[in-house]
Amino acid sequence: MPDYMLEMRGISKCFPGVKALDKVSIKIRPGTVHALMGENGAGKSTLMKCLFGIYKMDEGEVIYQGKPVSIANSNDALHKGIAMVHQELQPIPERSIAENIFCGRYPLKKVGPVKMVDHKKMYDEAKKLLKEVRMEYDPKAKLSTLSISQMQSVEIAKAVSMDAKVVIMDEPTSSLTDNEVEALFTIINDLRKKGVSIIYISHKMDEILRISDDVSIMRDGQYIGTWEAKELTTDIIISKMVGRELTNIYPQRDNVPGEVILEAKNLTSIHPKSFKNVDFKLRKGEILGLGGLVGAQRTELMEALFGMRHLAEGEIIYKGKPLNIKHPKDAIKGGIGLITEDRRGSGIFGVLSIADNVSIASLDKYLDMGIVLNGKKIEQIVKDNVAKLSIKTPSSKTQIQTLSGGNQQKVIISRWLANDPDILIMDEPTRGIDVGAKYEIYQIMVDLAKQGKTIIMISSEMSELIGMSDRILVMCDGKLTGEISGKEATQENIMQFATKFN
Amino acid sequence: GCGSKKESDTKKDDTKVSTQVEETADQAAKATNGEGLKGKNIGVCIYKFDDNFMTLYRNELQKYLEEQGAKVTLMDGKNDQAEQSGQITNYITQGVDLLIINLVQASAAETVTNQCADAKIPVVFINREPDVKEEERWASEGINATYVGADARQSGTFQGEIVNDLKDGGDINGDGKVGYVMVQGDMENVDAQYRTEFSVKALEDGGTKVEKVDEQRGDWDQAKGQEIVANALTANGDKVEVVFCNNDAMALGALQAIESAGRVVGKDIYLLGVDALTEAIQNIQQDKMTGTVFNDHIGQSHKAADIAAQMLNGEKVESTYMVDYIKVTKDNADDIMKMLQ
Amino acid sequence: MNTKKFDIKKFLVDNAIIFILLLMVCYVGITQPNFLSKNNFSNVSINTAIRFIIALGVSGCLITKGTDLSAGRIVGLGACIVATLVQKADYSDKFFPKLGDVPLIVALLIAVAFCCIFGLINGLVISFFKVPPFIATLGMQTIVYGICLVYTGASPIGGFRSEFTSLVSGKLFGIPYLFYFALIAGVFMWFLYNKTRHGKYMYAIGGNEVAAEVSGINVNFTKILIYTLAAGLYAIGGFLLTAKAGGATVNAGYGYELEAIAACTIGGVSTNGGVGKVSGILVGVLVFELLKVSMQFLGVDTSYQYIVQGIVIVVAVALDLRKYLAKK
Amino acid sequence: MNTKKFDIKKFLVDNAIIFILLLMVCYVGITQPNFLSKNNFSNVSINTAIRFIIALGVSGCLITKGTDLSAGRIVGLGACIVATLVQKADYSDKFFPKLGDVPLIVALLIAVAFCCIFGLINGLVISFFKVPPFIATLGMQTIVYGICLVYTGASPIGGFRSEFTSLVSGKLFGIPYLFYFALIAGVFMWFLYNKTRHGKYMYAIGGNEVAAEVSGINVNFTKILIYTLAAGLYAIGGFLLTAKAGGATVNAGYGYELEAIAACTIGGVSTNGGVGKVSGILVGVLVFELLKVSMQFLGVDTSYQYIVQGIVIVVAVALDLRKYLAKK
Ligand SMILES: Nc1ncnc2c1ncn2[C@@H]1O[C@H](COP(=O)(O)OP(=O)(O)OP(=O)(O)O)[C@@H](O)[C@H]1O
Ligand SMILES: Nc1ncnc2c1ncn2[C@@H]1O[C@H](COP(=O)(O)OP(=O)(O)OP(=O)(O)O)[C@@H](O)[C@H]1O
Ligand SMILES: OC[C@H]1O[C@@H](O)[C@H](O)[C@@H](O)[C@H]1O
Ligand SMILES: [Mg+2]
Ligand SMILES: [Mg+2]
Repeated sequence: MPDYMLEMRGISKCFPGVKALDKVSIKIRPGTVHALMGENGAGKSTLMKCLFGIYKMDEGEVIYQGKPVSIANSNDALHKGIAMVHQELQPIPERSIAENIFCGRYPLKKVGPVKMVDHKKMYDEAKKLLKEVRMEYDPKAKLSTLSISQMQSVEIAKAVSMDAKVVIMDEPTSSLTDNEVEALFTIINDLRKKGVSIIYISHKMDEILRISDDVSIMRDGQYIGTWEAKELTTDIIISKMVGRELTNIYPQRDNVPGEVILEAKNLTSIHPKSFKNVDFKLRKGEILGLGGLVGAQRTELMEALFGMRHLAEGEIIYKGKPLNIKHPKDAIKGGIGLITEDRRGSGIFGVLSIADNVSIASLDKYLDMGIVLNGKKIEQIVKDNVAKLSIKTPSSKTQIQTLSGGNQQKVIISRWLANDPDILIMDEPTRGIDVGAKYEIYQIMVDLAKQGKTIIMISSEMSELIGMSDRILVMCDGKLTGEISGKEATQENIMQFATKFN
Repeated sequence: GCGSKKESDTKKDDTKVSTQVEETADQAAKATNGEGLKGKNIGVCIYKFDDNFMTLYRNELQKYLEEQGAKVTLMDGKNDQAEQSGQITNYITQGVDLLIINLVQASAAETVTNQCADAKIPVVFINREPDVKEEERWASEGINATYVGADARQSGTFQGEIVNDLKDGGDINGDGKVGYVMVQGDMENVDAQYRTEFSVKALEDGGTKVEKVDEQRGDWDQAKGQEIVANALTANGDKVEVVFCNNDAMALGALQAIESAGRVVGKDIYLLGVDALTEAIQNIQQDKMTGTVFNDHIGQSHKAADIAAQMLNGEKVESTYMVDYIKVTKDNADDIMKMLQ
Repeated sequence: MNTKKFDIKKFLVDNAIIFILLLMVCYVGITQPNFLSKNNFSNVSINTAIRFIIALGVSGCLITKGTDLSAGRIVGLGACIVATLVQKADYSDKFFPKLGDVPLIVALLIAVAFCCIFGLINGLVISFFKVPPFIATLGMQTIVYGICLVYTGASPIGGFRSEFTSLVSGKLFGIPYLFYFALIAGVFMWFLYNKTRHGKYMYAIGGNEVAAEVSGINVNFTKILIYTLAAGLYAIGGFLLTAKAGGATVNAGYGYELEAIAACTIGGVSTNGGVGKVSGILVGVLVFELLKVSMQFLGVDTSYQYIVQGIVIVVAVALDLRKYLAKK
Repeated sequence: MNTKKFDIKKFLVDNAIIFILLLMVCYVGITQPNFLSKNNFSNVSINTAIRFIIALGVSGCLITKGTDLSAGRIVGLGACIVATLVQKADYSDKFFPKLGDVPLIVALLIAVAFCCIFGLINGLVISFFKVPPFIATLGMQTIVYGICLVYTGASPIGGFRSEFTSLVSGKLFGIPYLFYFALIAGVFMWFLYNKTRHGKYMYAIGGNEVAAEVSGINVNFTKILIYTLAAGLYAIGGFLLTAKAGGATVNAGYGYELEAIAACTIGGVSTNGGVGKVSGILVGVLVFELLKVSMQFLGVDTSYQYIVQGIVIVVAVALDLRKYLAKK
């Protein structure tokens, strides 16, 4: 057995306008968890996509199990024993859970000369696998009936069931709940014991320090180095990633919540299983955290407030008057903005430029004579935002789909900054965002609050809730189960409310 | 007897044209006493509803049949033989008394005839002529089927003859040969094939030397006619002396192209169509077209209906009836126009 | 029925088109004599059979988010090839005057083989040159037509051996032969779509092509297979069409692709890919065929038939999609 | 040029079709006399103008991931409506025998108004009943055809006032009037697509409809506007087509939608939505028109013209997409 399961040597990859990878080399030991870290756009996903045959590298070589290999496509990678959980979920919503898991390698049985898909075997095995990731779902159910986090669990189940030698996990926990994360870690430990190498990409420091053996760090497409995890601390990792010291994780919160700006009364969804009888108040200049387990219906509640979902009952008093919201445009007109949790599905306009992505929700502001769009004004607002949020992009004309996930998120935040709403709802705003950028986003939240704006932040990260909120509402099973002031909030009391099923 | 003799012999003599017109009108008058159509269900299949000529034809046919008390339903074959075959079976299932069929594909005649014969429904084919052998089979096997139509070759021949009869025989530039552009219908259509072939053949038979300057397919479409002729004139200039169009719609388009190229029909170019649309006749009257050939929808449709009446009366009929095309030039344009009004 | 409790409302909504179809058939059947006759059943089944086979071909393309605009013209090519091979020995206008009596199955196979070449090219162009299926097959539509024109010289072809045309008139146990053709094709495709890897691949590609690709599915190969198989089915369609019409021209099959696509969509094949069932396709085709016959029986004026047909296409799909509209 | 350094290879790849077009024009121009003549320029520009206006209409639908198969038939309806309004007072076959001389602009506006109704319905059906555009407009194609059949009784309509037909033959500064129509339409659409909210909304919807909705765009309204405007442009196309042909039938504009869609795609309008430029559309239309004229000038046999045209459609798009393929 060679020392290294896998070596990538001198890998370079250029995209139009970007050198995404610049002679990157890493070595992965067998039976280890190798964390790959770096800011958004550092090139982590690109490196992995080169390994998995999705991208063709411009130069460099891959040594796998001691032998140089060339990987033509994903199929090739899978056959060689490399599996991958992708950063962007790849669901096939209309097919069953089991078919999603066994996509591309359906179990077969022979009936006479004909090879048929063995459905029974497929469902049985799927059931077993789902159990391992702590999901007791009917494998025959359509994937589309699952939540995002459940879909992510399905993808993990799929990757680990491949019997691979190397499993790449590109931000596998970005949408997972704590419970599911624990299940994942159990699985990872089992794999490690079997001698499987895991390449693990995440922006969550605590996970990295807990699970990994080795940590490699990348910055701006370059390889910085590899260390053993036990030598590292969060601060060291951050400084190596960012290239400078980062003293605080959360900025100083010096906003002062003011008078009530919005009051929601008895909000109840048209769906019986969704939120019901929710009352809450929002204050000017406050950051309101919305906590709870996945499935607590926080997203649904906020989407209803924003006009994306239908209310069966309830009333919204906004700035002293009842507000009738039927469509997002009504909410936006009223001064409410929403950054959705599903970036690709409902956030970015993939083929459009950064400029278009930033300006789309605020075009009314750049009009000359009431009709003509003023290109200069747009360009200016885009430039300001790209600078303010330090978005990494070759130009404002770049298609947003070519940016790294984190940078895409920043562009969407810019969209709402440009729109300048009074209330900004942010659903998991830092999902997939690196620590440096997270800080920038937190800072923006505080700045907005200081300007008298109201922020509602849905977050599944306890520390983020506690670190950023003036006040925290907790939901469980569609009902508001508790309210905690930011100062008093602890993991324990939030959890208590979050699990307060009747 | 309503013309049970073959009338397919091509009339060469132009002076006969006007008597011919009267004859047709005369036949129409006589047929009204046919008892056979009264109260009968007649199914009519048209190969394609938006065909200019067949529209005139079917409207006239419907009117004439209904005047005589028949119950008529028409179906659009959508230029699809399979579709039409389905419609025919539906008619048979419905139990119509007689079918008048403008086949999409003349070659399907055998299959269709057998279907009708099996169901004991007499059938009159119109406009698109089945194979001669097939027609002979009807007679020899005693099948109650017949064809009423016009010989498309004749329409081509007439086009050529009109040119031959011009004082310069079409040779405007006096180089001893006639340069022509041919604008064709869709080539699946026998009318298009025959008109293309026989117009030129008639020219040659008249002793003229011809040169094909361009030949394009315009699918009977006026806009395409314009485009093709505009390009042909640009590319070939004065070499083009005669523009033959397989129908009048394309000729009207061609006229647009000719006029915008600054050329004058009758003076430096000749333009011929087929069908004798009202506008084409007017153009002939005003010297904007050289001539056209009257595709006699009135005569043909009336004849078809009359034969149908005979069949329903149980009379024995011939296997083909031909109605003549009529040349239209400035000489008889007024007469034709009057007849159409 | 299922063990699950029966939801009558859902059942009605899910099968709305089928009920409307039944209603229509009842109405016409009661008001028009001979509509509910054995003859009419056999007419409808003959028409449906051909369209169904063609729609089956198109369905694979649609399920993978593609389309096949060349379908009709390939049907036409198949029709013309078959037509030139099954003419009577003594037919005066014989295309290949010296050709003996080609067995029907050989004629069919030759047509299938030739048509598959064009399907294959469709697949290759779509897979490797990444030309959107709409455009690739639109181009192919024109190309195949041109080839067919060149091949036949635009002359109609007829004079078939009676053993060929009797394929349509012939019956087995009182049911037209064509019915069995369609049955076999339907069962085969059902099996392919539901019981084999190829079928799963097809649905996976339609559902999420990237997912399919990264799961190791050979997307290109699967697509190529789909387009080639489709062309094979069109050829069979062309074969039967020729038998039914008793003749063929370059125009045979013209426009069939649009009807097939519409039928598939009415039958629940989603233009968003990944969804579609063989039984649905049959329903979609039946909607068209029953509508056509009904209108003829009712004596609806032809011009209005177009209007009705257009409205039905739209309404049938609007109706069917209701179930997806479920309010958020 | 830009301040950026000039990338010659990229420039060539990005404009491959244009170069091939130029090459073709040069070849035909050199080998065929009169090809590079003023007359030919004028013919090409007349044909291009009409197709361009229609393609502009379709482009909005394509950019929002839709399509409009009813385009050609709506052109035909517009053509027929105009035709019935601009006949000579003394024409014997006048459609409205008692109608006086309707000013051309009024005739145009009436046609636009009627056609817009159908575009509006397209938009409504697509937006509110969520019928896929392909199906909604396919249904509309049939409906409009039926209506046009009812309206005209399928008889051809001609005998126009010369002021109408001279719209085409007429010239201003030696350039045909039609050219200016197209110019105005092009500039207007360029402005709409690039300088107004509507344009940005359109691209956004094509890019990601859900995101557009969340960004506060009234997606339904925007789509309705797009389909209605498209129909208005088709009506203008029909108006000019009638003037050009000097007559109209129900068949006017038949099949133009496919050509327009192909032209748009060749010109870089993506069938995946969100992408497409007015200049590209012009190039796409020119590819078709120049190809047609060139083939006629070169004397290519009509049957082979189909084959060539089909191949060109596919190749042009394959070529153009190369740039998006940027080696993975
Ligand atoms: N398909 C593409 N086309 C063009 N540029 C790309 C493409 N994919 C990635 N890039 C660029 O390559 C760089 C590296 O991106 P990559 O997705 O690998 O970053 P990452 O380290 O995974 O970031 P994150 O943590 O945000 O996921 C970025 O600058 C990105 O804009
Ligand atoms: N029990 C369930 N079964 C099926 N789908 C569910 C269930 N619970 C939630 N979902 C779906 O999962 C998605 C996410 O759930 P929800 O929005 O309620 O979670 P949340 O509290 O917002 O959590 P987060 O936004 O952190 O994922 C929703 O689309 C919802 O319809
Ligand atoms: O088949 C279509 C053609 O039929 C001809 O008889 C007629 O003259 C043409 O104008 C065209 O309509
Ligand atoms: Mg990444
Ligand atoms: Mg959520």
